[in-house]
Amino acid sequence: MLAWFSENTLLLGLAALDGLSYAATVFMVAVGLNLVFGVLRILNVAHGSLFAIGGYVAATLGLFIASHGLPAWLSLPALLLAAVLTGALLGPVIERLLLRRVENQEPVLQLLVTFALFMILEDLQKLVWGVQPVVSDAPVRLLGTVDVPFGTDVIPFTAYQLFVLPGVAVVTLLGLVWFLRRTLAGRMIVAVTEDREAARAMGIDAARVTLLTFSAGAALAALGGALASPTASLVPGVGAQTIVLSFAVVATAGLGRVEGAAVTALLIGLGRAFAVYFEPELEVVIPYIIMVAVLLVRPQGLFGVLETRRI
Amino acid sequence: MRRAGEVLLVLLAAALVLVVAWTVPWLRFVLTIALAKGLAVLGILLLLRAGQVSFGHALYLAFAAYAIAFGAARVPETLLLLPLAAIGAALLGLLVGLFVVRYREIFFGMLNLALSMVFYSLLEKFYSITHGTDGIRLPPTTFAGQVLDPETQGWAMLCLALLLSILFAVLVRIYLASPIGQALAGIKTREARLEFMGISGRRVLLSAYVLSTLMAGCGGAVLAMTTRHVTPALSYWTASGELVFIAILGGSGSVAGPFLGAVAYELTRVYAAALVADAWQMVLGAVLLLVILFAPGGLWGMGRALVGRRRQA
Amino acid sequence: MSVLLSARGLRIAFGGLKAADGIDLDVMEGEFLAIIGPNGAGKTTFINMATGYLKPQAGQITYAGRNILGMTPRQIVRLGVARSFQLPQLFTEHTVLENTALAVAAREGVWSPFAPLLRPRFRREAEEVLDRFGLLPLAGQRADGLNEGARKLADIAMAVALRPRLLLMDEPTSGVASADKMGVVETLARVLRQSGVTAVFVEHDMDVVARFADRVAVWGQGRIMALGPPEQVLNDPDVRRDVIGIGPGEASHAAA
Amino acid sequence: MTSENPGNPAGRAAGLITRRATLGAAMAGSLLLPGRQTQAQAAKPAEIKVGIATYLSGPASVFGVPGRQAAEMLFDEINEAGGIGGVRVRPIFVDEGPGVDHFVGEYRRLVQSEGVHLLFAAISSADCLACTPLADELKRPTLLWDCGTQRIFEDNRFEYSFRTQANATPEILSALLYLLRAKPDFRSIAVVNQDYAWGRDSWEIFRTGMQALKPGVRIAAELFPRFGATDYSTEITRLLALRPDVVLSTTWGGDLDAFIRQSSDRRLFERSTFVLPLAESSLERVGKALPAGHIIGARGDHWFLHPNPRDQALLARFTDNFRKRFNAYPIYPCHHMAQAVFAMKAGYEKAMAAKNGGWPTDAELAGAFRGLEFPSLTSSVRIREDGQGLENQIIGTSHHTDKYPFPVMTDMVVFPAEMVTTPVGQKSTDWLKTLKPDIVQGLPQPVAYRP
Repeated sequence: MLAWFSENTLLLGLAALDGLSYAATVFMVAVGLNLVFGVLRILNVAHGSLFAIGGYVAATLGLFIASHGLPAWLSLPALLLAAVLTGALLGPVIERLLLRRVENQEPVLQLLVTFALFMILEDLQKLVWGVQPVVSDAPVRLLGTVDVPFGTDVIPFTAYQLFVLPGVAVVTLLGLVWFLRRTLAGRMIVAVTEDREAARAMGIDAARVTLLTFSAGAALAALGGALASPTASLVPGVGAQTIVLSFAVVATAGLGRVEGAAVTALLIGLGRAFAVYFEPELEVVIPYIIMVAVLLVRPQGLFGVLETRRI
Repeated sequence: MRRAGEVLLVLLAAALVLVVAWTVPWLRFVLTIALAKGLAVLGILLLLRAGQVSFGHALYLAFAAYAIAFGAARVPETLLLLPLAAIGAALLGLLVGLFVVRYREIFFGMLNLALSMVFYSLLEKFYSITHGTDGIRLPPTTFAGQVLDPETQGWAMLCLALLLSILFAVLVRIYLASPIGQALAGIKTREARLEFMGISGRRVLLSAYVLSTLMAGCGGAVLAMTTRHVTPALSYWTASGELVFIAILGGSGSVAGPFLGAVAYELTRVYAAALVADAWQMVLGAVLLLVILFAPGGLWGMGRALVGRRRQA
Repeated sequence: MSVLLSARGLRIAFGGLKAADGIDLDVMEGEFLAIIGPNGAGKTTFINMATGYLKPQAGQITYAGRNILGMTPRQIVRLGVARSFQLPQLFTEHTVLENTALAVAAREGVWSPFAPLLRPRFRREAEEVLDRFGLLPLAGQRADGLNEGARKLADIAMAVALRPRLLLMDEPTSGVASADKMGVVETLARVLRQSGVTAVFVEHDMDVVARFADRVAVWGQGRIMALGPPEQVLNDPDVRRDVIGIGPGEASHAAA
Repeated sequence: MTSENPGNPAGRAAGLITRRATLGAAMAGSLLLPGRQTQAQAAKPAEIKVGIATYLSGPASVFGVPGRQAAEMLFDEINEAGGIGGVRVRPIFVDEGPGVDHFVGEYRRLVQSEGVHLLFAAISSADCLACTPLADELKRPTLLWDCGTQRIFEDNRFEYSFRTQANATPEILSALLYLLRAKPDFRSIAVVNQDYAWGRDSWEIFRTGMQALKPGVRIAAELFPRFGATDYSTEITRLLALRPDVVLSTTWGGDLDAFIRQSSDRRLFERSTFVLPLAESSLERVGKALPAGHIIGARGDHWFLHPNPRDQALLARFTDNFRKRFNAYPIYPCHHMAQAVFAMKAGYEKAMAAKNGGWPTDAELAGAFRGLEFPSLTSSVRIREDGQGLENQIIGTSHHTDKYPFPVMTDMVVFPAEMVTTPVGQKSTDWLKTLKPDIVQGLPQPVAYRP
């Protein structure tokens, strides 16, 4: 009995490790979407495409580095570069050319613009990168593995999974919180998130904030994809699968809440890991179960604020 | 006078569908599918009136389709299965609706999406019953006990889809003009006022939700009996997205919009797939983008603008 | 005269602001009671509490002898308490006629999906109400196309169409051009008197108060500072200094 | 008699032609014109049109696109050689990506509008299940070129559909038999399959066979990660902790690449022997991340280094041409496509020979496929009386050599089709239960990799 229990404690520990690294990837995918939703009030369906493109760009850079005999450590900063490139190039283009034009339309039309964009990008990706899975695993190889003790046994984890993924997620979370609270641009974003009209009245240039936020969101999506690229294989359709998960996170977290995205990602990450260990059949539905459960108790999401309308 | 004109227009449209299907046999199938989806899109339109977007209505379509698939193995009678499947979908809609009508906007949309994805997973999980993604092949169904040959069966399904489309379009129009339908539109602009007038926004939305699921159920039933093969992909979130896509493409200004949109959507997809098999998604995306940017009223709005201009000229 | 609405010991605070700090107030059947007071004093909060939109942190509210505390706005309106809003709450995509007809329908019950909203009976009654407010020429216009004054009237017309026994109005004349103001209030008062409606209205225009209120309550610092007939309350030096002297009523007072 | 039958194809065709005369003129655009109807009297067409359903979008396009490339290359070759019976062949591709309801419409369009003479359908099992009855209804010969489900011909009988390759049962059973011989002492197994029909079905086959042939193996874990999953770290941790002797995974495409790579990074391959029946299609991409000593398969006997191909020159030429044109080694869907193309050619030739050179009707062509034996790139395939193809299976062990930047197979066993295929009229799950352990002794000898 005791042996069984101690074995399960160990298992729980392992599951927690897996859950943490998975939570990091979920957070990276969802936080940008959440930020964008907060400011633009658009659920950006093309977010998944930006994730995929970020991944593809990172893999392309990685393969370029490998094939030109450049030092392998370059593949790590290349991940970041891919995210910045994608965000800086595609973000402003999408925001200026498309979203700006439907700014005053009904929300469903705005959402469908991003849906149309998603369809277009999905085929564009295929034209650029083909259908064969693309991967560049230099960053994982570079950092090697770490043996985690497990009773008398050891379990090798990749250092990438154990340190880089959660590390980047934590840095992103702290960086965003700092940015939103302490910098002028960040505070403007928060102001627009909370009350667009009031922010405008205070003289905040909502158009600029929108552009900035959308580009940042795009870069975060791309960073998520870039971080996933060394382990995951990029194939057509990877964007569609990413986006449903992010949707669930955004609704669970509460709109525009960065901390909410972090907590939700943790819930989903740990929930999924425990499911794989103890009830594998539940794995796929974990995000939805968590979402429905959270919204039953808190209809505005974990960190959302109930909007009371002035009448 | 105006009513007579409308009746004439409906009859003309129905006749056009039949003529096209008769002339071009393979389009009969495509048109039947389009009308079936149009029925589900009519439900989306109803919810759009309340300013709510469901990203999970494919759930009801898939539910009815699977109900037909399981039912047809036992009693393969169209006229029995169809109402049963549709009512089943509506009952599920009532159950889910009691929960989701408490939410608005993104929460409403996402909860619907979540539930449809859970259903999708269930279809996968109960592999031994549903055969997972391989899906279930349906036996041919009878019409009032008559075994029809495939050709006649195809016509029967098209006519059935046409009848259901007209029936529900009329019903939805009556509903939208009624106080409850007007209150539904009030949810979009000023739900709080409804409460201060003694009308429950949630109950109004629930009525529309159940009606929408009934129509999605009818659509799913026709779809299943036409393709005669059901798979879980019917309830994947992109299938729900497609319904919203069609609603906007057709235009939410009229009950004719969903059917116009569905036919245009299916034809565009078929033609895009035939001309650029590699990039049909891109074509569809571009079409949608152009419609939103240049004709936010959808095809129906475009048509009306054209007619209006001609009258003015 | 009997008490229709009775509040006892109402308390509510938002953050540090005590909007109501022990309010006792009775509204008598058939009277017109005006509530005046500085901006942000909590007058609207009183309406919100009486209609179930806000729940007081302490106190009692009874209507026609029934405890209505904890009831939803929907339940309270069904008892015969209607309200209008400082910011008009119209269905902006509907016409004025439809807005009003919807109120008629709300009273009659909306659950009859087979007859249109604008069935002859509802249409006739809605038009009658609009006519009384002089809004009939605007009946076919979409509510979001109206000017502020017309919106305000339409908002009240909707409340009146509910045929309430008690009508709570939040600044019924704000936004109405001052030239029309008296005429509007005249009409309103006539309509309400005809149908025997009891009315409570929050108002800043002291002329309006003086002319139409049976009694005036002065709301300040979360309490009822004075209560009585207008000629008595409005001439109270404290009220003149604290409320009228600094309230927006001053401008209109001077203009009159 | 026949004139009273509303289903009489000739009668329908005549009726349609008059309709066409009256209305067809008004319709514009070639797509709107009705296609060729089924005909009783066959005339030699100007070209043979072949509708080919394959994945051009979505994750399964990793198979669909190489399949299409193989088709393009082989159709070109046939045309350069003068066509079939002097008639050129033309492929018309349709995408399976949008799902079954769309595909069923596309199938009808291909038959009724494009007027294709035969169809190659499909990669998705769902699409095959949906189109086989349709083939009978529209009376158009249909070759099932890649889908794996064994249900099609076990549950039904069809007149116009034929499978030009094996099905899931031989593909999985041969991997199991190979494992039983290569590692007879294994005591525990874990499975990591994609959460969809193929993943479930293939595990069902493997487990049923295993319980008959080697009862008492402990099933350590049954994991079904989401289809399209990108991260397997949790599953891998679980397997590292459980230390099963064998890890089975029928996963494919990007999912398999990711699973192999992540397992390799975390040294899972050192703890368990992997059985990967679809690994051949990922070898070039995963490279030597897949270590030596694990069991790999190719859904058939498809391997560019096949130990004893029927026609070495044919295999080498195909491999070289494909590499030259598309810069990749041909993987199993290319072989499957080649089989469909070769079956089409052989079928036409057989039907024409039976008519002394006359052009066959649809029914005659369909009839020719039953019992047809045609060459594949590595051996030959025979279509059984129930429509199922009998295709050999190759399973081998991964092996590293300097000659290739990716693992190749060694200790290759080519399983004769009859040995591993469910007999006609039986259901796989029933048949697998009747297998006796001594079947393992009768296996062909493994052949080592020859540099």
